[in-house]
Amino acid sequence: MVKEIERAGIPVVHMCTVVPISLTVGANRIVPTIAIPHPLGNPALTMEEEKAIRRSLVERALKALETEVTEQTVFEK
Amino acid sequence: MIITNNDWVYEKYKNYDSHQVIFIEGSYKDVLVKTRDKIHEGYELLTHPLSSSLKPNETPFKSIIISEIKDKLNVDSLIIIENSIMSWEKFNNNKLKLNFTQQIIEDFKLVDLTVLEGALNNK
Amino acid sequence: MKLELGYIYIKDIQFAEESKVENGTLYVNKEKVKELVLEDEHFKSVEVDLAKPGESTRIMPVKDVIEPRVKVEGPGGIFPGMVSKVETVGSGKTHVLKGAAVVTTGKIVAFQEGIIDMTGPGSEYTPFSKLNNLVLICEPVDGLKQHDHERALRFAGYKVAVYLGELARTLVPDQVEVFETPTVKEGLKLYPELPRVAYVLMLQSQGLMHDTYVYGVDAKQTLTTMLYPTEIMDGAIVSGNCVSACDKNTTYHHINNPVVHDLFSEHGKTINFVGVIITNENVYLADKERSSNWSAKLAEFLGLDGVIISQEGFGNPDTDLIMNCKKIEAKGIKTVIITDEYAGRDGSSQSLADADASANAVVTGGNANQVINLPALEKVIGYTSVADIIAGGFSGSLHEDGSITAELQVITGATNEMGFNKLSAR
Amino acid sequence: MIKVVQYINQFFANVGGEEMAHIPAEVRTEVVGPGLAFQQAFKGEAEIVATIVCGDSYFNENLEEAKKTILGMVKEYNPDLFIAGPAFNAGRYGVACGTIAAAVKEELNIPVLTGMYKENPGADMFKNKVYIVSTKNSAVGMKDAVKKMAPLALKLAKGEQILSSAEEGYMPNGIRVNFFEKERGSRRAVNMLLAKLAGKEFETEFPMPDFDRVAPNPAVKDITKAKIALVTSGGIVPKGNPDHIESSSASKYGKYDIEGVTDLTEATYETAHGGYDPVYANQDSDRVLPVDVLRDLEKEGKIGSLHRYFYTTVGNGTAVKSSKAFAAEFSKELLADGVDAVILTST
Repeated sequence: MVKEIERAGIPVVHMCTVVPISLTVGANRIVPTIAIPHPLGNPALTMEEEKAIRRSLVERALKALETEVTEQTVFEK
Repeated sequence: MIITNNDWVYEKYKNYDSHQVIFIEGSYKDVLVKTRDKIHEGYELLTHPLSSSLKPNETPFKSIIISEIKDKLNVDSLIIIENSIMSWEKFNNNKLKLNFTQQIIEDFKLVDLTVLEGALNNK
Repeated sequence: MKLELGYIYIKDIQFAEESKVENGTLYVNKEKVKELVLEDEHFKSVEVDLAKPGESTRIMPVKDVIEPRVKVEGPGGIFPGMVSKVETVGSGKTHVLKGAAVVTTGKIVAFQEGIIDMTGPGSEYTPFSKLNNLVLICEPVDGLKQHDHERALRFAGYKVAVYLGELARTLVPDQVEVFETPTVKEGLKLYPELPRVAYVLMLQSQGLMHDTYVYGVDAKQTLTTMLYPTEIMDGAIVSGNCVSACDKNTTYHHINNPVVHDLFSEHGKTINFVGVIITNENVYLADKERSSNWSAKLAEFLGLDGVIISQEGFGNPDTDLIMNCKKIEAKGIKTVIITDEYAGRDGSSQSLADADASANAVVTGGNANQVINLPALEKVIGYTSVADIIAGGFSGSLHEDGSITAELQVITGATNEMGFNKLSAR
Repeated sequence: MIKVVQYINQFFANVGGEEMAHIPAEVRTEVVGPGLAFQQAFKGEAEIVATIVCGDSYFNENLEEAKKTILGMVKEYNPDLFIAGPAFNAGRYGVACGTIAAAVKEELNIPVLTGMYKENPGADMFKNKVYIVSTKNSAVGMKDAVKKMAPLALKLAKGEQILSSAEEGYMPNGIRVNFFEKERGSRRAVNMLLAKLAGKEFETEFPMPDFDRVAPNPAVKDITKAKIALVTSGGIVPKGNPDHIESSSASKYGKYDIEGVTDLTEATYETAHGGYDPVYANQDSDRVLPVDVLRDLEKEGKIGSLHRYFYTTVGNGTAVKSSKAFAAEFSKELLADGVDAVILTST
């Protein structure tokens, strides 16, 4: 799916838990997330803490979109 | 940990200290789904969830071994379980009518049990 | 290691007072064969029947097919570790009753498949319709456990095949073929320019009815290892696998391994055929990892340029196949894999349970889900009740007139993954 | 006699090259261009009753109208078979052939056949929808193309069984069909290995699922001006799953308006995905689709805007096949809606 969006000419960042699968399906900008049933959350935390984490991950995704890449790149930080 | 819908396996291993046994009152698919959720929690798959040569729409029974303890998500386990569920769905799209005699049911339980025993004895 | 195979061509099979081979006809003393089988106390009775090419005959459920051979010169005997001593075989001379086979049938478990039609559309899909078959229908004693039944039936087949093979001992072969594998050192000297090629033979090894034996050892307890190709021709590998009729490797397939033969035909010309790496297909994922690691390691160690990998069965062995392929390719060694497909009855589903981009050279034995109509035949050898069970659920249906609509997977050897057949799919 | 209608472009109708690519569709009742060769190859079994000629630019720039007009023209002749092209390596012509052939098949229920070079973009787009014969890359291969297309065309028109792609010469269309090769599998494996070792071309009998790569697009210049769209394979849908998206192997994707939505709550959204434990996503769907955070960022001017619609599928990480087609479709919409970048979330 990520490949088709990229193929259409739209820059895309893939936020996903399982980076190796993301690499296999051909994502170029990858942001690793928390866990499969809740990639952008963590039920162990309070709602505020959770949202803060979510925000930092989304900001990392935006940064990835602003970054020129030439090959598959994982944005760990 | 053994996840199974085969009561023969459950009866045989339920009192072993070395293995926890989760009995699923349900189908092969239910065993796969339970295994998948466990893998998502961080358990590692130890035996392959697909039978060999017995197609998923033939045998109604399945026992799968996963790790006793959880760690971080095991990607190989995840890929294998997802492929296995897809494969199960593919075969069940073919929708064959099944009318098992007691003998066939017992033979399927036996084969599942012996494959599992073979795997455990080989450890 | 050098082996001379002497073929005695069998064009007919008949019952007679005396077992012998004369003018291409295999004469069999039925009583002698029965006696041999009944030596095993696990059987209470046995029927022996014949099935020849073109006859209106259906055999089912087939457990194994075995070619009669005899060791004429050189160490050991046929089926070492099983019915002969554990001597390393594969050298000297072996005689073959080409065109004949022993077929064992039996209802070890209630859901067994395996049909050989000697005529009609089904016969085009199985290589065994072209053979003169001696069929054993063995009745176990009451209450015999499936494990013991399987083993007894397996040995009945070997014993009868060896008995028939013995008839060829003093005959003059119609044709002789020589197969020779040099040592690693000699091979490098003889063929310095030729690419070094080996064959990675995957063996089914999962448990009851899904087993293979190498010199008598259950393959699931083996580590990946090497054989000279000619060892296989003397029966070093035998089948204890009775499920999945279409893509199991019978003992006949092993002993006549087509990849071994076709690699030999190029040996010394376009390639240097170094040997056979045998590796198992176990249930434990750690075993799969270890075995495929070892295949790749041996391939590297042998300094190979290319390998052909053949599979047995479907389902979790797809994972072994892809692991072998991926790991060997990662060593810079080129691979071709042989498999078959389960693409659904309409051919539109994903064929394999695993995949990898490095598997870019695939030979397929066809789609085992394709539906075929098998007309009623005049005679059924074996257990007719099995037709009801095949019909009852798994793969097809039995019609009132005795005809069967079924998926190709019920036919013995139909989509063989050693590449025994011409069937393919696109 | 089998009645055939053929579709060709301005070039093959001898109207002209690129300078005439603007001409709208017209019908000729005489046999034109490649039709002559086809007519001959049909050996009296079939007859081309009409040829539709259309400029490549016209077709592609006036897609809906052109399709409608041409379908009308075809219908009028009520043929037993529709042939488009062959288009060889002409990209727009190939896409036109595929488009119109697929439309005739679907809407008029008439058997269709087209032909083109394997790298023609129309091939990938339509080979799973209509039979496309693989041709050479230029019109020099016309004779060869006709030789392959004519017999298959007749079979299609007569409703005969179509054999495997390898036997009939059409491009593999994802439907696996058995057939007997000339050599046994082991020999084919040896031949394939010899070719692979020698670095020669070889053809796998079973192509692995798509592992191709797409080069990354340039970065977004100014994210504070960019319109960002959210897409998820995590199956987030409005509560109650109004479109009844299936939990796995879904036959459709969802497109949902989030105008004015600032937070996904337990009462308003949930997951339709059957591939993971849904408890957490059902409690708070922002855990899969971060609408709340993006609204904040939008308000703060950290992004230009959040696109009005989000798209959702239930794809597993590894199930690429069906989601591929969905994504190809909605990506066109995203592009048309002026979306600058996509955040795709997966579980």
